[in-house]
This record gives sequence, structure tokens and C-alpha cells, in this order.
Amino acid sequence: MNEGASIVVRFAGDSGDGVQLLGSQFAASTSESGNDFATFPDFPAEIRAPVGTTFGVSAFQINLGSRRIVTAGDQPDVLIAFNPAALKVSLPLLPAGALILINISAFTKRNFQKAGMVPDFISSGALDGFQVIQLEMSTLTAAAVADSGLGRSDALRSKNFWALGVVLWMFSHPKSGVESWIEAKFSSNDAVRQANLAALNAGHAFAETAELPAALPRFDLPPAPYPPGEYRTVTGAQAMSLGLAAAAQLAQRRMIFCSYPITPASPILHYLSRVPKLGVTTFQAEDEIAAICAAIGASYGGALGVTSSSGPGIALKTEAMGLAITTELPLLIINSQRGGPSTGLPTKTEQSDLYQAIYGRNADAPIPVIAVANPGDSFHSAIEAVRVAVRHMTPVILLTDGYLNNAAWPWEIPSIAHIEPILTSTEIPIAGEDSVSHLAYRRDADTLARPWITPGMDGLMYRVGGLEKDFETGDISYDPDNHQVMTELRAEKIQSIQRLIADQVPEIGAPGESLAVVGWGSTYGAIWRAVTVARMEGHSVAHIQLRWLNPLPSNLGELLASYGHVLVPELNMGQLATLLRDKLNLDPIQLNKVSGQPLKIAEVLDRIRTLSSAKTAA
Amino acid sequence: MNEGASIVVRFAGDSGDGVQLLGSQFAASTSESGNDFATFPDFPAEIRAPVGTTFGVSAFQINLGSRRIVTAGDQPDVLIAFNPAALKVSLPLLPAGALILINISAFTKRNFQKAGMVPDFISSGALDGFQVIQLEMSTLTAAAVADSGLGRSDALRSKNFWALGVVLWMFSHPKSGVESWIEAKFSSNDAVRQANLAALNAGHAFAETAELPAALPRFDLPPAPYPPGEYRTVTGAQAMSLGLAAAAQLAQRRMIFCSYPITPASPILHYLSRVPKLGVTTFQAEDEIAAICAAIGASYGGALGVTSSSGPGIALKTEAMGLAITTELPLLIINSQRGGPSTGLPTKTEQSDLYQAIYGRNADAPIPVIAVANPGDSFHSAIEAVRVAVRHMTPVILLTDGYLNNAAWPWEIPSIAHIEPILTSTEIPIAGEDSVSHLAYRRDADTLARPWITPGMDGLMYRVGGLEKDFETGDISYDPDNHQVMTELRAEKIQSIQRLIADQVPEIGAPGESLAVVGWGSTYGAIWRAVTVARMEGHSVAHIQLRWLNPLPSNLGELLASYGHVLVPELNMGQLATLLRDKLNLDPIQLNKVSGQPLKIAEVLDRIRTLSSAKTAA
Amino acid sequence: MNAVLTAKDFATDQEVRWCPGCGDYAILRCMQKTLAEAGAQPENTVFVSGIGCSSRFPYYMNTYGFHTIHGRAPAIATGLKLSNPDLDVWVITGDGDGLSIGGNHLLHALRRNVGLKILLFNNEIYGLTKGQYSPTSTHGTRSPSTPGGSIDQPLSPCQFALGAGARFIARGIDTDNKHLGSVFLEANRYTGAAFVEIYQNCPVYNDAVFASFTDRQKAAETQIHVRHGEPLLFGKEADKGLRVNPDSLTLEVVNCSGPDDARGSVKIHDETNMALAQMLIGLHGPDFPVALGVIYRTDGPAFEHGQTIHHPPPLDSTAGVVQVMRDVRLWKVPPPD
Amino acid sequence: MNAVLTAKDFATDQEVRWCPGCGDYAILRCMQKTLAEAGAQPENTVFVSGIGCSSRFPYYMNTYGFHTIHGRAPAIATGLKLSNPDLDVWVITGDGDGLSIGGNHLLHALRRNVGLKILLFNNEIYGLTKGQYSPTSTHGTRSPSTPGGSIDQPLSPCQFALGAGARFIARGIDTDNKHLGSVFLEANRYTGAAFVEIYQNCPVYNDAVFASFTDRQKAAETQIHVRHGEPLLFGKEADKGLRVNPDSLTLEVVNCSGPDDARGSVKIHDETNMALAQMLIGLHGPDFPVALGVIYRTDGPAFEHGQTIHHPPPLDSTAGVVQVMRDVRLWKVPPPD
Ligand SMILES: Cc1ncc(C[n+]2csc(CCOP(=O)(O)OP(=O)(O)O)c2C)c(N)n1
Ligand SMILES: Cc1ncc(C[n+]2csc(CCOP(=O)(O)OP(=O)(O)O)c2C)c(N)n1
Ligand code: SF4
Ligand code: SF4
Ligand SMILES: [Mg+2]
Ligand SMILES: [Mg+2]
Repeated sequence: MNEGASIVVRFAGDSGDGVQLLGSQFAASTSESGNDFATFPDFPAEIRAPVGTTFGVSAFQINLGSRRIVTAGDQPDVLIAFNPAALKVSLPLLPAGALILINISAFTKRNFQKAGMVPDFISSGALDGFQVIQLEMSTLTAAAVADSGLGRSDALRSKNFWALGVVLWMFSHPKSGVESWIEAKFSSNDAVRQANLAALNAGHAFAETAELPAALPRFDLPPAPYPPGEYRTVTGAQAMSLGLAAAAQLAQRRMIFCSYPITPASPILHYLSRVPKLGVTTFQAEDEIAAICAAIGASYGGALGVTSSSGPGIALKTEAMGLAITTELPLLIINSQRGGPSTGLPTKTEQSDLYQAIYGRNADAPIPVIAVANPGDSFHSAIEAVRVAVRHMTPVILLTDGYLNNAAWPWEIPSIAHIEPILTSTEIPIAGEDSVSHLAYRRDADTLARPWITPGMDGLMYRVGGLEKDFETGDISYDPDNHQVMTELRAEKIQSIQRLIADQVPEIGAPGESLAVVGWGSTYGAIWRAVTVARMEGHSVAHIQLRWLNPLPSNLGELLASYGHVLVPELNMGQLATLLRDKLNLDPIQLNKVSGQPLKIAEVLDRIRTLSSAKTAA
Repeated sequence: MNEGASIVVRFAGDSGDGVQLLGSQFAASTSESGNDFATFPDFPAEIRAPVGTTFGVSAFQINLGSRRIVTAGDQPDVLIAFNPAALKVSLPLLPAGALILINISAFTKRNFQKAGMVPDFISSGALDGFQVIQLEMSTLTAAAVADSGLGRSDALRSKNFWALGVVLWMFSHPKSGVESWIEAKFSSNDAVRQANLAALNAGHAFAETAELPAALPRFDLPPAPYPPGEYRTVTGAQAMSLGLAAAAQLAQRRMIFCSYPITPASPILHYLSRVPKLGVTTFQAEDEIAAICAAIGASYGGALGVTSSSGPGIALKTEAMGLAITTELPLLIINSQRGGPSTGLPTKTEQSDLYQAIYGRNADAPIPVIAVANPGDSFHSAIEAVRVAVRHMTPVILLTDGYLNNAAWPWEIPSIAHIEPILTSTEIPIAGEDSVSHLAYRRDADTLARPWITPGMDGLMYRVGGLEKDFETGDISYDPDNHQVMTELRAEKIQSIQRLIADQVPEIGAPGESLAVVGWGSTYGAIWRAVTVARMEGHSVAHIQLRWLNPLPSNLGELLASYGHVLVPELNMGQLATLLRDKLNLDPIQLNKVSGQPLKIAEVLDRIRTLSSAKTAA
Repeated sequence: MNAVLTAKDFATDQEVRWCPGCGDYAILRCMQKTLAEAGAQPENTVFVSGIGCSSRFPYYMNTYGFHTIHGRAPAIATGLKLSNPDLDVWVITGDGDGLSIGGNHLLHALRRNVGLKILLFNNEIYGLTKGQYSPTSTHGTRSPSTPGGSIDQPLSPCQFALGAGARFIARGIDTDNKHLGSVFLEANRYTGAAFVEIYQNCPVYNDAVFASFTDRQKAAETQIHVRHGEPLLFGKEADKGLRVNPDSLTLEVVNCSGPDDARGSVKIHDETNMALAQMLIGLHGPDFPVALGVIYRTDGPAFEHGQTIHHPPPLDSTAGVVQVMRDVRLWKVPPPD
Repeated sequence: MNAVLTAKDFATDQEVRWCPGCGDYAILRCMQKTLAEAGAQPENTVFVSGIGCSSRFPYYMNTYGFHTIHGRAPAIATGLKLSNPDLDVWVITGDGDGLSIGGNHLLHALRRNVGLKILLFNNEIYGLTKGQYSPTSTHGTRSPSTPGGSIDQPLSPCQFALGAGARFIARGIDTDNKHLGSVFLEANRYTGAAFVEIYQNCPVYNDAVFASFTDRQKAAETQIHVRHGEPLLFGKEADKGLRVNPDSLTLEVVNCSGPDDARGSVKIHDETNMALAQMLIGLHGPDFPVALGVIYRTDGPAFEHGQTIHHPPPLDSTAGVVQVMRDVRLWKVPPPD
């Protein structure tokens, strides 16, 4: 089977160069031409930096192809660098032979200096082995938009569209989509609209006609074999927000989203706040503790309380999680993981909060944990998490990360009408009884959940709190046997969720192959691709992606035991590996990376190959 | 070998009955008569309660004997009950045939009612099978102290001494120690002094001469085989405080103890505050976060920062722990564990914060963890924890619990002069250099610690913070490879502590027996006794007590592998079991109890017997 | 409509577990009585507390009740109020719970003017944890953590509230049921955040710290009950008053009887005046009476009615979500033919 | 003794990473200059900050520096000060860091009067996390988390400090180096907790929110620089003054030139007067000037010098511990004979 090709393109420039906009428009044109793609916006570290410095570089990477695309690509085949700093920062990422387009107009002495580079960098040999094309982007843009009436510095801001024109030509993408986007976006500003259109067209025309020392290559990527359906581009933060809103509607409850801003979790807060049509009330609390507490208060009041943060903020919430556990209130805790410990690397990606999610509380305090695999999956995971929270009356932790929140992927628009409605614990008929008991502690025999009785309900007044409660009455109890019963109940309640969870099936491959590569979270793409390639190379290897981390699917132990080896790649020091040892008594081979960078396909593939050959050799 | 006997005595009464004082005086007389003992003060739940109610009962249990005593005993052989509520609460604890002395003067209709008991409780059959002796304690006390000049209600407060007189006679303990204690304690209050002395003597005389329906039994316990030395009674909180103070002196640093009050951690704060001679500065912070932060600030300033709390408070500290990890500052975090989750059972004992200690932080954030085994061990554990903290420049978690903090044991007074001085990281010669580098990030090759450079040192000014740091310079670094290096460094630094830790040797038994019972923390005594008894019964079983939980001693895997089975009893749902699976890939048999009560010898012993017979049967 | 309820209907069957003589008992009875009088609906009334002796309060009120975690009640109550603004939400907190660990949440609940009635039981001590000093303990307080006497400057709960931007600040005394009940009623009527400091005696760990002005015998001379629009008079015969010294910007006691009756210069209480509020809050013995009642009140929109916060979704339809989901560039992949 | 140091000696080699035009640059330069002028010893000077743009400050000061975690700088600095009371400890915080997540620690550091110089960079926005509104943002602030405008009532940092019991409260403006430097010097001299609010412009997320009074052209009319013992005059020609209206207990602007010069009624600034401080803090445009300088200052013992807190152990001997260890009933078990 010829599976089709893919090209990785990286745009890099100063924060003010409009690189993110350029990237997202190129992603849009990519979608129109039927290619699959995945993007990776690589923002500068949290602070705005002086113009021209290396730490002010903003980049956008996209992998597009005529096959299924699941990562933004290990290495850029094409780099578009808008200034020296961007070139310097991106160069180590490139494979030999990569194509580099540089905006030579910006490669001035001053800019080299700002980036800490020698002024003759281009001729210094540093670019040997690459295919370099120098374009006077700024100059040509200025010329193209001369008629717009904009001043020079404003005019120059159109150069991202000039570059886009060039790139569209290289990939034979239609210009029309971008054009109508510009028309709509800048409808109220004639000069800017015309400048951007002119720049786009000029870049395109230039590419078509230019006489260049090295000819501008063209890439021919036929459409990818998408399943039929209706698609859009979605980031993880958007999909998460949509999933939350959908879940609230499916459960017919108000949702109160309580958060304190923190990188990289804030995009969810921002999106929900910006789109009131989603009907989710957002509350920016004074700190993370207040955020989770307000969410608990909201759930106590009968709404769906959600709180969202990243590692350091989640740490602050752990005491309150205990309260939600013991009072048995539904609650969603979203963790957009980032590099740590402590403030760490706020804008970088890591999967190192699994320990915290599973084990990170005082006392025996189990919480269900779900991990998001890719941007669009955030939607479904959010719904699943809410479903479990209100069905079992429990807090649920949802793990995502900065990469997923910001990356954009094509997404088949789900049909909400086809999603099962979400039953809350009061609606789930309590076994053996016709209606909700007047006791807030009469449990459902199946889910072990207590009913969601909320203030305002007539005649059902009850008191609840953080002290241990009597199993029958809910009154404070210091009774030893009761504490044993309640501790076991809390454990069983979470374990019983296994009955809801679908049996684990491999993403790729079958049970019983030589090797299973087991992943969770955003390493999904790299593992999927590596396993796909390895299988094409003839290796017997399966990909298993865990959405459910607590409880684990009930068949997982058996499934994993069927493989010769189990490899667990993670962006941490081995946290899922711990979990598998603890829960399944299975000792996997680890592949750990903690560099703040996404996992690479090649890193997984190499290990698969090594393991296969070791086995062959043995 | 005849190992000697032991008797378990429990005093129970209303909060105002002076039961704790009575108990501690009886412990003192026990020590004077050469018996070994262990005590368990069983306070009422956190709130003061109305007189006479069951939840207002205060109790004190002591196990004393002519052999080594390591628990306060599974079941009281003798109960002294001062009122109906005390009898009601204690009754379920007693084995058949136990001796019950009741203060029948307080068994009035009103008091039965307050305790929710039938007025004819005593004759109701509920006491069948016990040996009950009714004493008019109040009446007889009133008569005995009539001359003291105290009013009736004050006079009655001496009845604990009356009861003590009786008990001293039963155990043939000398009265003289108690007498001189009373003389000293109440030297400024003639009336009270005389009343207490009179009551003590009256009780004693009564026991000697009384005609009772059932004769008052006497117990004959020859002295226990103590190792020679000088002894005192010590609670865990006292020993911990003494250990902290000693460690500060050994390290020649000021110590700043920062805490926010919480049950059952407060006794350490109180003791250090009360005894300024210990030289430890105490700071009651506004909350637990401020407490750990102040401790971090103190350590940054060159003092030894210590913070102390229990589970819910420790949860709040987890974010700041990350800061201490990444800035590599010494810090002691003491967790006096209690029942959870959430507010849970604040006055009850549990060992359920091991997950939190080992895994409970965001990111890969390892911290050394030490567990205290018995009251006196708190002293040595505190010193060991400080030693590691300042040698490796790391926070250290010290796990103790409410039982240990409050229980009093005989303790051989350690010779501080024989304890090795504590070297701080600046004093440890840095390999290859003559003096501390001017760089705050030049590491010791052995401990991997950076030097403890503190404000005030001339010419060594440096900046430090929670962002990832360059391995060489300590400057902020977003470099991927550097983050990998630093993450591994943090892991290795903690792992390297293994080199400091003594090889694990069994407490009892040898490697290679049929069964190892592995414990940590305050279950020490129950396991020790159960294994001792089992061995006398002929079972091949060893007791292994883990002080070091992270890292585990380097030989532990090998040692445990030498046993036929490994049994792990814990007061939680299996947290050490997880750790052993994770770190040693060893799947132990679990014995879990989460009732807020200490582990019983019988519970361990039963399981040892079952496992032995299963093995024999197999 | 409910039948008319009595104080008893607001009591639960739980045994009350405070020490004998604790001021909390009186406050509890006062609340049960006041709610009955006010015709409160138990099912629409919620008591949210933190941790502390005082925070046991909800267990004894036959309404909805949430005994949460230490210091966080204002935050939890804020979420509750957002989820259902129609509820009457009372927050019960202590000087430790509300001003030590919970200071930040109290601050922001007051600042935002969330529609909560916040009662701070100030006994100037940590009762539940056995008597450590608290942020309101007077300088020199001897306690298990400060056996040599505390060295901290105490916080004034009402000055703190004023600095936080609170718009309703009142004070009462545990055992003065009549007055305290009237303060509860005012708090109940207020739509924003109503802050009430209650001087509460802890006979076990901090007995009689307020006795100098709570003692009924001396109350008339040591307390001033402020009422909006009425002159600031006190004393058994209303024979003393407070006037403002315009130079020192402080209050002074003036004589309002006999030949040199200075009644004319006595300040009329204006509960909307912040400077006056500050001065009144700062009064204390032996030279001044302690100010009780509603010291400060200005109107302002309650947070939970804010436009952007309160937009309940159309519960019966997912149309909004579907629309947002589709409100971007879409593309179709047709089924293969 | 050090050689005489210049502003440059207080700068590090680290690249400063604030946005072009950020007010933080000016504050940094002012601090470097002031410390040089004051003859500060770099090795005895520590900057402790939380998280935020402003909290990057320590990286750029060639002193000791600790960039801690969000909101906790006052608590960390308190511990530092306890460990070594001789250090000059500056706390750098933002309106989010100090008043949102860190409100409780700031409250208690001020209440305790810990010897810290606390500079709150108030830009009325969360800069570092890209522009969400903060507790000091004016009502209606549009931000990523409040696209429809915020509904919260903002906190006044100085009113908050006053309510917290702060004894030194001052204000300055980022770009007014001369005045800000003088405020830094006063703070530096104060032995307790010195609280300084700095109006700091964030050109990226909240540009020009203070422009109405920071604009140099209009400064004389829109600012009043208060000095203890001097009349509260402002205006280019010192031709306006503030007097107290004794009835409304508010300040009023009076004319101090020409025929009806009311100079005589102008209030003399008394930095020890709490009521006056409250009034001054509350002034704002367009009708009033904004008060700058040391608004409030009273003396009080610094926490770290408290008797019971500060008792350094005799470092050279374990005698104390041994004595305590043995100061109970002991018993000896003789070696077996
Ligand atoms: C996180 C946490 N920290 C500490 C405690 C211990 N604790 C419970 S109540 C309390 C203080 C109570 O004082 P206050 O709020 O004044 O209430 P009071 O008992 O005086 O009514 C403390 C420190 C706790 N339960 N949880
Ligand atoms: C525990 C935690 N929560 C949230 C954050 C994210 N965060 C960093 S700085 C900041 C606010 C900064 O605002 P401010 O203090 O006003 O400083 P500025 O950037 O405006 O100078 C936030 C929310 C964090 N780093 N840590
Ligand atoms: S300790 Fe004090 S506040 Fe607590 S219940 Fe007892 S008397 Fe009341
Ligand atoms: S975001 Fe604002 S406060 Fe932060 S550095 Fe930029 S201009 Fe300054
Ligand atoms: Mg209190
Ligand atoms: Mg700010």
C-alpha cells in the first residue's frame, strides 16, 4: 500500500511578524485542498521580548500530507524565517537538505546583533547542506502594497501574506479561501484589506514567475483519504470548551467554570468567556483554591462545577479535592500540563502530572482520571468526564497539556444529537425504590453514588461536610468500622466505573503481537505514526492508547500480557510505567523524555526497531 | 525462654476527670518499678463535649510488663471507668474476663441518661462475663479529703489520685514518686496538694484493706530486661522536638519552625514554643502555605527551615515543595498523619499519606521520605532528616502520626556527644576545588548538592527561582537538553542518598525465612510483637521495618526476594504495597486496616498463622 | 407556602457539641429565632462554614448546610450563589478560619460584593485546635504557641472589611440576643455581601476577653448602638455622645446632660460615610464605648447579578453549542462514489 | 566597607525581558540608582518576588534575589527576615501576585509589621499571563476573561493596606523617578513593613490607564505630593489646597490664590492620622488630585525583633538540648552485675 507523503513546514519570526496568523491561514488552505494536517504553534516563553531577540521568536509548524497526519512532524522540511533570530532558533530542528526561505530584507547587521549572530552568518558555512532561498520579502511587500495608502511600517505588516502567497503557490493551494477570509476580516478597514490582498497576490505571482538562483520547488500532495463527513479545524482548548458546553446541555445543568489564569490552561477560560452562546458561566477566582472551591460550591448548588489549571495550580487544589471526594459531589478538574517542577517551563509540554492525578492527595482518596489524546478528542473526553462525574457523584480529573490546547487539527464535527444524554445521579433510578430517597446518602446499588440533592429542594434539607460520615445517615461518625466501610466504599465506587468503560482495544494492531507500545495523552500522534511505519517495515507491533488511567480498563492486564514486550513512551520519568507496575503488576520497558518538547516519531520508531532486532538476535 | 508477662490497663472518664494525668503518673510509677511500657492517650474528638456524654470520654491506655513492650496493647485487661459514658465506650474493647473497676458514685440516673444508657445497665447483663468491682470513688475521695478545706466539687477533682492509689497497690508500685511529684507540682497550693496526697493514700489504704465482694486482684510484674542506661518517658512530639533542636545544634544553624496549628501536629509546635531553651524559633503562620514558604525563606537565609502539619495542611504545601526542590534548598516537612480524606477523623490514626509523600506533586519532583517507628525514634529520624536535607540540599518529608506524637514510651536518653556532627553542603569539600565556588550551582560530585550560599555572604550574590535553571550557571534556561539533564539530576540526587542509608537488616529474624512482615511507621510495635509471638509459636517469620521510604535501601529488593512471602500490614488501602510494586517489582500480600485505630497484634498474628498454615497445607 | 415556622423548626436533631457556656450557643438560638421571625424558608436557606468550633454551626440548623474546609467557606459560598442566586446563603466563620487561613477569600467575597451574609465569630482564639492565638488576639496573648505572649499586632475584622471594600459592616455580641437578632435581620435584607463581626466568648481558652464591654451591668456606658440618621448617643440616660474633632479627625466623648449639654455637637450617624465608619470601628475602652449595630452600609450591585456572570444557558437545547461549533470555516468530504 | 557603588553595580548581566515601553524599566533604573545613592550593600540586600512580569525584577538586580512562586513572596520574605533580621529585604509583587492569589500573605506581613519593603507594581492587569483583569482593574475592564467587561468592584491597594494594619503606606509613579526614588528611600529607612503602591503602565495589555494623572503636562494639577507637617497644596503655583469638610468628613479642593485665598483652611498633612490617610487614599480624578508620597506612617516594633521570636540558639553547644532532655523524671537501669 502506498500510503502517501507529507511535508513539514515551519514559519518562524518575531512576535510582531504575524507568524501565527500566517500559519493558521495556511492550515485553512490545507484543509480546503483536502490534505490532512496537524499544527504546533510554538509561542515564545511567557514574557514579551524585545524585537529581534531569540527569546522573542514565535513559530508555527504544520505537517500536511496525503495520508493521515497525527503529529506536527519531527523535523521541518521547509522553514520560512522572517529574521535572523528565527533562523538561529530553528536551525537545530532541521534535517540536512531542508529548504530554507529567508526574508533577507530583515537580515541586517542590527538584527544579527540582536540575535547574537555574526553579521556574515549566511555565508559563514552554517547553512551548508541546506537549500537556501533568499527573498526580499519586506522590499517586495512594500512595493506591492505601495498603492494601499498605508505608511511603510504598516505596509510591512502585510509581509506574512506575501509569504503566504509564495507558500500557497508551492503547495498548489487555492488562494480563494484566504482571499475571502481577508475580505471578511478587514471589511471595515479598506487600506489594510487591500494591502493584504495585494501582498498575497504579489507573493503568489512572484513565486510563479521569479527567476531565482535556486528554483522554488513545488510539492504535489493529493488529498488525504479522509472518512466522509463535515470537518473544521479545532484546537484542544476549543474542543474542550465545546465538549464542556455540550456536556452541560446533555445533562441539562448549568455549568460554572471557575479558574485562575495560568499558562497553558488559560485558553479554555478565554474561549468560554468569549463565546457566551455556549452558555457556560465563567468565574475568574482570586486563586486556584478559590476556583476549585467555587466549583465545589456550584456543584453543591446543582450546577456542574468545573475548574481548570496546570500543575502548580492543581497542587493547590488537592486539599479541596479531598472535600469533593468525601462529600461526593460531581466536579471536573482539568489539568493542562506543563513543564515542571515548580514554575518550571510554563510554555513547554510535559506529561508529568500523572502521579499527582492518581496518587497526589492525602489519605486514601481515589479520583477517576482521563487523558486527552489529541485536540478533537478533548471534546469527547470532556463529555465522558462529566458523564462519570454526575453518574458516580465524584470529582474527575481530565489531563490535557499545553501542546494539545494550542495545536489545531482537522476535526470531524460530531453530531451532538447522537450522543447519549447524560444521566445525573438523581435521575438514575435508585434500585429498589421508586424515587429519590429523602436521605442524601441512600446509594444507587450500581454506581454506589448518592443522589444529587441540592439546596432549594423542598423537604430534603441535609448537612454535609468534610468529616467522616455514617454510611447510613450521613451524620458525622467516628466509628472505626464505619470508617473502614466508607474507605472501601470510596475505593469501590471509583473501581466500579470500570463497568462503564469500554474494553481496551489496540489503536493499531492486534492482541498478541511481539510488542505493544502503550501511550497516554498527547504522545498519541508520535506513537501512532511510529507504529504505523514500523508495521510497514514489517515489525509486529501494536499501539495501545489509554484514555482511562483510573480505573484502567478491566481487560487491560490481560491484553498487555498477550504481548511479548510492552514499551511505554512518556514525557516524564516513567509515571505510567509506575501505574502499570502498581495496578497490573507488569514491568514495561520505558522510553522517557523530559525536555519540554513533544515526543518525536523517530524516537519511538528507533526504539521499536532496537527492540525488534534485539528480539531477533536473541 | 520465658519472656515475661504484660498487663494492659485503661483509664476512661470524662474530659474533666483527670484521666490523662492519672495515666501519665501511673506510667511514671511503672517506670520506677522497672517495667517496660507503652501508652496510648485516646483523646475525645476535637471539640469539648458536654459533661457525661460518650463523645466527651477521654481515655488513657497503658501496657506494662516484665518483657519488652512495644504497643499499648490490643485489649485492656483492666478498665477503670469513671462514669457510665466511659464504660459504654470502652466495653467493646474488652476481652471476656477483663477486670472492670467502676466509680459507682458517678453511675447516677442522670449520667446513664447523658450517655444514652438504660438506668439498670449494670444489672442488665451487659457486664456478664466481666469481673466487675464497684467502688464509691467519689464518696470515698470526698471523705478522705474532707480536711483539706476544699469545697466539694474541688475536693472531688482528687478522685483520680484516689483511683491511682488503688492501682498502685494492685501493681505493687511505690507511691513515693507520685507523692514527690504532687509535692512539687502543687507546692504553691496547699489545699490541693494535701487533698491529692490524702486521696492517693486513701485509695491505696482502701485497696489494701477493703472488704470487697470480689477481691481486688494484684499483679506481679518483675522488672523488664532493659538494656542498661538512663531512661525517661518521652512522647513522639517531645522526641521530635528534641531531635530537631539537637540537629540544629549539630549543624550549627539556627532553626526556624514554621507551622499553622492542626490536629495532631500541634503538640510539636507547642512543645518547641514552650521550651525556649531548645533554641528553636517558632513561627505560627497565617496558613500552611505561608508556613512552608516562611520555612523556605528561612532556609534560603541560612537557617534550617522546618514546617509541620498533617495531611490536609501538607496538601496545601505541595506547590511550595516544588519550589524547594527546584531551588535546591534544605527543608524539613513533618507530616503527623491523621484519618482522611479531607477533614476526616482528625484525632484518629492512619498511615494514608504515603502516596502523597512519595508521588503527591506535579511534575517529576522527588523528595526523600523517612518514617518514624516509635516515639523515641522521632528523635533519631529528625536528626537523620536534617542531615540529609543539608547534605543534599533538598526538602525531606518526615512521616509520623497522631498516635506517635501523643504516645509516651520509656526512652533511653541518647548521648548527643556521640552523634556525628551534621555537615552542611558548604562545608562538604567540593571535589576538585579548595573552597566554595563563587557559583551557587557548582555541585558536589558525591551528593550532587549545590552549595548553601546565603544572603549576607560577600561577593557571592546570585539569583534563584522556580523556573528551570541552566545546569552550569543557574540562569533561567528553556533549553530542551538542559531540562532533560536537570530532571535527571533531581532524580539522581535523591537516589544518591541510598549511599548514605544503612543496608536494611531485619528487626527480627534473618533473611531467607518463610515470611517477611514489612512495616513502616507506627505499626512497628504491633508487627514486632506479632512476629515475636509467631516465632515463639515456631513460625519462620521476620520483621522488617522501613525507616527509609524514598529512596529505599539499596539492598531491600534482594533482601525481600529472599523470603517465601512478603506481608505488608498498613493502616491504609495498600500504599507501601504500591511502592514495593513500583520500585522493587515485588507483589506483597496486603493487610490493610483503615478504621482510625492502631493496628492490633492479633490482626498481624492471625494473618501470619493463616499464611503459615496455608503454606504448610500447600 | 410553608406553615408558620418556629425557632424549633430550625433546629436539627444533632447533639450540640460546644463546651458548656460557649457563646456559640446563644448565637445559634438567636439565629433560629430570627429566621423563624423573618419567615425564612429552610429549603432556600444554606449555611456554609469552614472549620473551627464556630463552623460546626450548620449541623445544628435545619436548613441546607455545608461544613467545608478551613478558610474556604466564602469561596464555596460564592460558587453556590453563582449556581443559584435565589438561595439565602449564610457564611459562618471564625477569626482563625476567616482571617487567618481564609483571609484571601473573605477579602474577595467582600470586594466582589457577593450576596452572602457573612458572620465572623470572633473569640480572638483558635478554639477547636485548643487555644492557640489568632490574628485578632490582643498583643501579648499567652497561648500554647505563644507561651511568652504573642508579639503580633492584631487585626480589626471590621477595619479589614472596610479596606476590602465591604459595603455592609456590622457588629453584635453573642449574648445580646435582641440586638444581634436585629443585626441578622439587617444582614438578611442586604443584597450584597453583609459582614457581621460577633464578639463571641470562649470560656475555655479565652474567657472574658470582651467582658469589659459585654458585661450587661456596664453595657450602657461601654457600648454605643449606632443607628443611621440618629445621633451617636450612649450611656444609661443617653447622657453621652460622640462628636468629631475636625482637627484630629477623631471622635470625642461629650457630655449630653446637665448645664453644659453638648448634644448639639453630637455626630448624627451616617452609615454611608466611610471615614465615620473607620472612626467608629476604631473605638475601644476604657475611654470609648464599642460601636455596635450597622456601622457602614452603601448600596452596590451584587456580584451574582452581574451581566456577564449570570447567563443561564437554554437548558433544553444544544442549538447554541452546535451553532458555535459550526461557526467557522467548514469543509465537507463527500462519501466516495 | 565597599568602594562607592554606582547604579551600574546594581545591574546584572541578564537581558531584561520586559516589553518595550513597559513601566517596569523605569522602576528598575530608579531602584538601581536609589540603592547606589543610599550606599546599600549588595550582599546584604535581597529582592524577593512572586510571579508576574514585575516579579522578574530580582533577576536584574545584582544583589541576592529570589523569584519565588505566585503570591507567596511576603511569606517567604518573612521567613528570610526571621532567619537574618540584618538583611534589607525588598518584596516585589504585582496587583495579581500581591492582591489576588497573595492577598492573605500580604495582609499578614503588613499586620505583623515584618521589616520588609513591599513594592506593589500596580498595572491593574495580569501582564504575564496575557492580560486578564486583576483585582485592581476598574469596573468594566475588557480582558480575555471578561470580554464583556469586568463586573467586580476593584480593590484599592492602599485602603487594603490600611485595613490590614499597615503602618507605612506610600505611593509613587513608575516614570517619576525623582519622586519614586524619594519614596524608596523612605521605605528603606522604615524599620517595619513599608508598603508602596507604584502606578505602573503596561503598554501592551492596559495602556495608559493612569494617564489622566501621570501625564507630566498635567501632573501639577492631577497629583498631590504629600509631606508630613506641610499643607496639602498642589497645582503649578501651589494654588490649590485640600481642606477637611467636618460634616461630610471628606476632603475638598480650595483655591489658594487671588482674592479669596483659602490657604488658612488647608489641612496640614499628618502622616500619623489614619482618618486623613483614608481620605487621601480615596482621592481620584477628575475632581481631585491623586495623593502620592508617604501617606501614612506610624511607628511600631518590627515583628522580627519580637522577644519570643528572636532568640538565637547558642550555636556552639548542645547543652540546652541535653538539659531539656534530662529535665524530667529519669531512671537508671544499671548494667547487670
Ligand atoms: C487546612 C487546615 N489547617 C488547619 C486546620 C486546623 N484548624 C481547624 S479549626 C482551626 C482554627 C479555628 O479557629 P477559629 O476559626 O477562630 O474558630 P473557633 O474554633 O475559634 O470557633 C484550625 C487551625 C484544619 N482543619 N485544616
Ligand atoms: C500558582 C500559580 N497560579 C497562576 C500562575 C499564573 N500567573 C503567573 S503571573 C500571574 C498574574 C500576574 O499578574 P500581576 O501580579 O499583576 O503581575 P504583572 O505580570 O502584571 O506584573 C498569573 C495568574 C502561576 N504562575 N502560578
Ligand atoms: S473551645 Fe471555646 S469556642 Fe470552642 S466550643 Fe469550647 S468554648 Fe466554644
Ligand atoms: S505585558 Fe505589560 S507589564 Fe508585562 S512586560 Fe509587557 S508591558 Fe510590562
Ligand atoms: Mg476563634
Ligand atoms: Mg499586574
